[in-house]
Amino acid sequence: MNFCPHTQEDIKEMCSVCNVNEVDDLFKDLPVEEINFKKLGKGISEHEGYNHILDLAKKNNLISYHFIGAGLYDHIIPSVVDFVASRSEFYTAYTPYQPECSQGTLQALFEYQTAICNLTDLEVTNASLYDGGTALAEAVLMSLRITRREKIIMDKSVNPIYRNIVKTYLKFLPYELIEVETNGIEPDFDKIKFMLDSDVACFVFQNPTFYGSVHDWTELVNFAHEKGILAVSSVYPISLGIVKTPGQMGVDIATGEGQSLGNPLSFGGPYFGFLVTKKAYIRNMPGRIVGETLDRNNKKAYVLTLQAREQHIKRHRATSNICSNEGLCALRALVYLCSLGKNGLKELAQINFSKSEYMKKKLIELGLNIKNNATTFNEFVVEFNKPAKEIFLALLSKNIAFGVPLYLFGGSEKDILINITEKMSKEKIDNVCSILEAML
Amino acid sequence: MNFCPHTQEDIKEMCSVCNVNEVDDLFKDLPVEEINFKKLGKGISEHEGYNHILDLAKKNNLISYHFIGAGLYDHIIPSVVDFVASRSEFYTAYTPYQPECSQGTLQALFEYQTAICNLTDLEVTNASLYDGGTALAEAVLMSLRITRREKIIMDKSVNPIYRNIVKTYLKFLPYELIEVETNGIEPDFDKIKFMLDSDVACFVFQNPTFYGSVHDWTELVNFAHEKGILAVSSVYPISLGIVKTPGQMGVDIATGEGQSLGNPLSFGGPYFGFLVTKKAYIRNMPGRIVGETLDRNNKKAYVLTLQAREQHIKRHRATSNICSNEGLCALRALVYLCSLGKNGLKELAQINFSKSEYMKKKLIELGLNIKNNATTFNEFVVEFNKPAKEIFLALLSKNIAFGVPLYLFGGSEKDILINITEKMSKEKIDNVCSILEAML
Amino acid sequence: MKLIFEESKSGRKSFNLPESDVNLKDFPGELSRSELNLPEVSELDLIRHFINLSRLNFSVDTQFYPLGSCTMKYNPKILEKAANIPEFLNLHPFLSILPDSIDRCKGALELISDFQDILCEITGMDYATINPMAGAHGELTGIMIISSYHKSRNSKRTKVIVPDSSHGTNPASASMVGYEVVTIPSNSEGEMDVDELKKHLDTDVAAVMMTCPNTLGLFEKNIKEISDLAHSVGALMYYDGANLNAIMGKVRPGDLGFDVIHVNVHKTFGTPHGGGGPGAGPVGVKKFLEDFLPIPRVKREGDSLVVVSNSDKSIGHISSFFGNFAVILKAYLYIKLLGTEGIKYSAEMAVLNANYVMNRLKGYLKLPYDRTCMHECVFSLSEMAKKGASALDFAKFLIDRGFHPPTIYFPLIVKEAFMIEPTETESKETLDKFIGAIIDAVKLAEQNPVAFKELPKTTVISRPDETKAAKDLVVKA
Amino acid sequence: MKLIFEESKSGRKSFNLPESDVNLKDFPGELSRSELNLPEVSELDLIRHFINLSRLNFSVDTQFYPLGSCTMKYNPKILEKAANIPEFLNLHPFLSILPDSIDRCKGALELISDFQDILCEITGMDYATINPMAGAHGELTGIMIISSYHKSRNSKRTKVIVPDSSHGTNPASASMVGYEVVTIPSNSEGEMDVDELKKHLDTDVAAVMMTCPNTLGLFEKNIKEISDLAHSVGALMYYDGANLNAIMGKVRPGDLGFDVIHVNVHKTFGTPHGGGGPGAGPVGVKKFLEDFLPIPRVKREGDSLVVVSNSDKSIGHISSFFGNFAVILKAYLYIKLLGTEGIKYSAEMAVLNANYVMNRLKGYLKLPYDRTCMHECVFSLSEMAKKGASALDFAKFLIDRGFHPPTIYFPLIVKEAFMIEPTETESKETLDKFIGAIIDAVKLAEQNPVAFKELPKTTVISRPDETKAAKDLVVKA
Repeated sequence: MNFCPHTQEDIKEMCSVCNVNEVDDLFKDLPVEEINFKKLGKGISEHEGYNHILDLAKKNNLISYHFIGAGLYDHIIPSVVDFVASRSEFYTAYTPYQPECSQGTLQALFEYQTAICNLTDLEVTNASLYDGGTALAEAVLMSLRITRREKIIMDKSVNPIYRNIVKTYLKFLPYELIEVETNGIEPDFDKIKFMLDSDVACFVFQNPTFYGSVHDWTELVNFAHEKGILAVSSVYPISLGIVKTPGQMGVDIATGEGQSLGNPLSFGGPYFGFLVTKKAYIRNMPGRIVGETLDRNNKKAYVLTLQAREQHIKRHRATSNICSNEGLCALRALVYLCSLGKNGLKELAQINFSKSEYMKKKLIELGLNIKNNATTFNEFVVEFNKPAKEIFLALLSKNIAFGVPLYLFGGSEKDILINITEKMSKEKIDNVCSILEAML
Repeated sequence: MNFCPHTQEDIKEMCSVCNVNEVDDLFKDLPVEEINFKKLGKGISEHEGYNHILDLAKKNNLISYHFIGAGLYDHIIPSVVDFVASRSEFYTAYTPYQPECSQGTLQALFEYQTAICNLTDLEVTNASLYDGGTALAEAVLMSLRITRREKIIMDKSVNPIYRNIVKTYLKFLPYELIEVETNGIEPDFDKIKFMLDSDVACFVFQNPTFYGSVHDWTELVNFAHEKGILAVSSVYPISLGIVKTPGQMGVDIATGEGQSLGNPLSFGGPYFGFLVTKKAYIRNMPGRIVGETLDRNNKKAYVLTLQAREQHIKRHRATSNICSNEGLCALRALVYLCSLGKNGLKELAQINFSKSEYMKKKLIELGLNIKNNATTFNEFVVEFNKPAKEIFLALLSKNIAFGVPLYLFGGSEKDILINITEKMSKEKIDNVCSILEAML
Repeated sequence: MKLIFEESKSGRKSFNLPESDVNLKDFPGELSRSELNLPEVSELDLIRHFINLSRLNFSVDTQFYPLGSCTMKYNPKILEKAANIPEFLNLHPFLSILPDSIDRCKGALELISDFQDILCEITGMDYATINPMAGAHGELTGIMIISSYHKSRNSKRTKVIVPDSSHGTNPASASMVGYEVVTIPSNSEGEMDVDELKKHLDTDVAAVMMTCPNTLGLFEKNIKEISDLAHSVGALMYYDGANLNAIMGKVRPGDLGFDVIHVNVHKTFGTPHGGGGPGAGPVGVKKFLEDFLPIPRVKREGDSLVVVSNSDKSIGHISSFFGNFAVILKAYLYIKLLGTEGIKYSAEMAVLNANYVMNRLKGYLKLPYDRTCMHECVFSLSEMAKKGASALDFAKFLIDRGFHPPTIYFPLIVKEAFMIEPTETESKETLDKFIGAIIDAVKLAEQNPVAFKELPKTTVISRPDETKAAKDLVVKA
Repeated sequence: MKLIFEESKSGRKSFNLPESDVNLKDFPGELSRSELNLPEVSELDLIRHFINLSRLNFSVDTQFYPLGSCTMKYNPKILEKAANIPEFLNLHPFLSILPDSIDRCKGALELISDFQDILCEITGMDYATINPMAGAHGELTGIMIISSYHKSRNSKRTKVIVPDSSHGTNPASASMVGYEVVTIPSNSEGEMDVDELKKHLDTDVAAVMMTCPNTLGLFEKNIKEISDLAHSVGALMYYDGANLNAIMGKVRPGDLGFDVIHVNVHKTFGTPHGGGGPGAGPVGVKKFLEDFLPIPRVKREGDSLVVVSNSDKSIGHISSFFGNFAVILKAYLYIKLLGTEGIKYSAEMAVLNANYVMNRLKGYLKLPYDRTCMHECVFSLSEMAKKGASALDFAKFLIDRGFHPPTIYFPLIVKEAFMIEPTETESKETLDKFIGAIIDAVKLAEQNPVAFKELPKTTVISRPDETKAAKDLVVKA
């Protein structure tokens, strides 16, 4: 099938207006090439197409429950989120270049910016970036622009995939990236501090760390500031229902993966990244920004602002090449945050924390070692007395995906990163622990 | 959870405006009764509630495919139907009593009325009734009002459930209902004709019949008209893509089950019934009617019209007690019909017919007898040489629901009513036939 | 906007069917239909037409909708999601009666059974059916049950009593079951006049149909006396559940003496109204009426569920299967979400909201029955109408202010009735804005009532000519 | 409309969490956050806020949206339904790399692999990745691949060439990969000036980035010559797929000499734009670039699929997993629906529609490059602007007529550019109405250009002060 409405008469009439005999005459500038389609067959009806996707979906041999987090989390999504995001006027609109016919999107993004600033205790943010990893990379690039320095210090308890993304973004550019080894699985504050000299543009950390540990980075941030170094962090937004914020710690540029705020896992995307900073740095920020103003009748209005930073105006001198962002995912996050509200997000964070503590206790009772030396939020590392892969596969055979074995990221063969959200019931925790008990 | 927004302060303030100390004071007119809830527990969150429904859903031990029709059909529903019907402004609105803020619903229903009239070749219809059975009952009551006669003749090849509904509606009223035995499974035209005397208000038939047979009832309708008798029919709307219409046959009141027009099976409902008649009878018609008019600026507008027939004005002398109808299901039908359009519905009907003919041929090749003596549309009766229940259960054990054994409705022990829609693939037909072959 | 038929162009098409995998056969010509006129439009034009049409409506999701006697409360979004679960959506109801197929629809039957039980618990009844497809259909079913009951006792009764404040469906339903309708006037308190009732109560009376609280939003304080009186002559008490939202969890119709009830699930249990349905009108009865319930019926027998599809005493089928099952599914989930405390709390907040609006407005509008109301309050705008601003004018004024108007001219016993039902899901801020708008309308009525005639000004049409509509009768394109 | 933060009231709540089934523990105070300011609203108020907000937008589903260079075609509804299938929606991407878990996500991997193959087939490439999350991200990825390729050959190249009509993302992406950007002017035909190009082509050039048809909607007739010239100095050809919609199924970038391409799936493959994303920018490369593709990568090995998550030559991660998978799912389904003939037909109709609009309007508006266009046409309103009606004024006029304005002031090389892209999904009737509105605007510009300054009049706001916005910088409540 296709979605073109023209009848044969329409086409005839229109060709005549175009002074051509047939549509192909309009393609006379193109070289004639034979295209031999082998893979893509004949068009099909939507019924067949949907069933084809359904058949593919059924090929995913689903697990019954899982403890996988590692940056992407399985949280409850309120029904209102899908409902709002599926409104025609939101999801089939374009970037709000024409403010008069885009106040819906513009106001929603302004509200989103407000929510993200409030969540992180920082002052300005954009209307979203691609994801948590690229947001961190953009923050690093931003710090290089701001400081005009050329060295980046990155703690190794930052999500290893994010670190890879940062490396990808940097490896074509003349900057030096130094990664600082952890002490066990915790950040080595002394070592980082030692690296912070006046050549450094920024130091990069994550809180909670990839391993789930929560730290207060304030002291290190203050130390960095004394040397003119920016503090760049990545943060898990759900944790901010309860955990000390980047703003409170004095962070200059906070970033994060927005997935957990009302976006389904969807095998990797779409999600969105956020980047929040201090007002002073707004002109160095990448991405679109919505600002408040007045219209010709002095009525409050919202517009895209500071567009002169962007690629469609500034071209190769732009703050980033980003054009389309993840607006609809940001809208989902806004609806999510409004749905939970101030107390709901706090309660959610507390439940995540409490359930995770419960599981830690159960594992300790089994004689296992929790490797985190710090407070954790809803994720932690458990050490087994045998290869983690063995444990993982044994539970997988029971349709349970038991976290992320850390050898996959160069960690110990015996460690597994375990995540617990509000979706995980006590019953399931007890169940998996009793299976483990029998295995150990 | 509940959906009440008030904070404790709101409640306090509002109580004070109401001059009461607490909300319970507003209930002082009520006798105090202790209610002991045992079954209904504490409120739950939407996440738990949804999972509860999901758990129930999973308890339905699904069949893999089926040949069940018998008045309710498994047709493809275009994706646009759900999309339009889930618009807030359609599905959370009320009956369009205030035309200025209901033109969306009103125009859509006017379009629906147009589509149904065009489909049936009749002149006027209402904005929907409950379902096919009650629509038929309302049509019978209508014929009694129009003719002021007291006898109804009903062919027994009308859907037995509809016949039951008609009987339920009539049994409290002083009218005589005579059901005419079929000849085999076909209507006995001579017998019906014989019954049509001048006491008769209407004769009732179904086309295609419950057994799937298509007849031309024109002659009998003309005969009835000569005696002042109304012809009332029930019709399967999808068949009207191809089958001679009630209007062409001169039918006075045509009714039908609207389910097949874009409404999912949903274990019985919601569906909708339609009732279409000649303009002369519009004031005797039950239900809401949308009419076109002009507004104070001479702009075209739609309103509910002829409300004086209805219960909220005419009370016990109303044409029916119906108040809420099935407006959203009627909207679905409209979107469905617009989506298929004139050629699509014809094509759909032809595919249904052709697949059904294919299966008939396959069954005949197996030596089985098709009991219909007439042309069939997409449903027919096949006779086995052993109890139908046995056949049905054998196929059920392979997760195939093989039609409706007619002994359930007082038919032969060996007959099964088989329905084929566009969803049924040749492969499945071949498959079920080869299973049957092995069994016979 | 143009009609979609006017947007049609020959040869266009929105939906594509899968190609047939069998050879197409021609249907016999002599049995074939004439030319079929349905719109031919592309998928985009179809979507644009209907999405833009929808934008011409007011709705609960976009506006406050205080339509008295209609209970336009919020429809939780999770209900829609739940009703779209494929294992219910694609379930054929015939599975409930086909041989050995009951486990193919076990979840659905369990849901029905649980809903019936909970409905009984909330209403104080013993057995229930979900088969009626709307409130009025529930009334019809209920009156049929009552009629069958009397017949089973060889008691020939001919009348049904209703108060003059009743919904039109009450007399209409009674009439469809062949009863003569006797109307009892309301007393000065806005309640059924018990003395008048006594005059008409005799052994010809099959039932007394009551709405409680009644359509004036007032609780019938004599309801137990009325029940006793009715029962004393062998008549049954029918409860029109339209206003159950006001008392659920607080008092149960069954405990007040009612024998049969119906519930409008969209009014009470949060299911959407759909611009005119689908609703559902489940019916509950006391034990002695069980046998008369319609078929098919889901019944618990020991630990398992059975479907009764034949029963001598039953009134028979009033729908093909289990009525509007998917609507009941939503109502069921709604009740489960609320739980016992939420059910009761909702009633309390509905009543608080109505009393708040009543108290804030009674200095501006005439309140014919000045007492504590339940979930709705009814003003009379007759004095305003004398000044030139009718209830209809007020309604149009409110539309321009972004509010759906209250119900007007009902109940019939109040002149220029103006019936406000805020529901429990509206915030004080919304009520305050609405109250402010009405006060503005009152001021306008005093200063310049003629101005109303030009309203509404913000809508696509204004004051359509209803007489012309009824005279010209253009009911299709 | 009020901000949702202004509608907040302490203590209100929309969403209820399931109660915790473990004892709640307090988080350590010294690590705890400060007061959190998020809105506190009921579910109804939340819904009403956002649904009413949505109504302030124009969108494809409600209006014609001929925004040049953005390809706002119809987004089939079935795509949304398909992306909501729970087995994909709830699938954790880590399953693709966890031990022995590949069969847990087999369907997803198969979809990715099939999409990659079909994308290669349509574009004439050999290998593809779906990891880039938007068109510009695809450019970045593509240029990184090119840079890695040159580095692997120890070829130090410092420049990337772009035409002056290019999208801003082209130079910005090249710049982010550390390249110096050289801009080549367009010739009088609206195409890249080949003589100018020759002057700049040397062994310092890493790539030539081209959009074809270019942003003037014109096919670059010298494209093969340009490719040959670039290749002759060892530079690679980069294809910006923004305008692929014009030629898909007719000619393949790979056959024109391009080595790397990206595709904007919302522009070409019917996925919705979401008011600013999510998009997806899958990248295709010729065989010799395979090793440089980003990780993780889905690859067919014999009969089975593998996920490559480590590769020395790869540019590395540019997203955590498979980019915007669910967007790719929609694009995949869209392509499957269209099939080979639909792909080609869509391009043909897109081009027909653009030429129709161009021919109908060229008597009214100045056409700087008067030749057959492809999927879009660019007028210059500079003469109108002299009379007092700028491209911006025309845009506002169209808003009042219910059309989303075309793209204005881009490409930068056309003064007062007015760039119309009708797309293939619009009907002749819609185009005619739009053309009529523009002709009306031309008349108004001639008769009373001042009148434009008051437009638009039908929207909630009109002509917001952008200077004030940039000066005051209020970017949160």
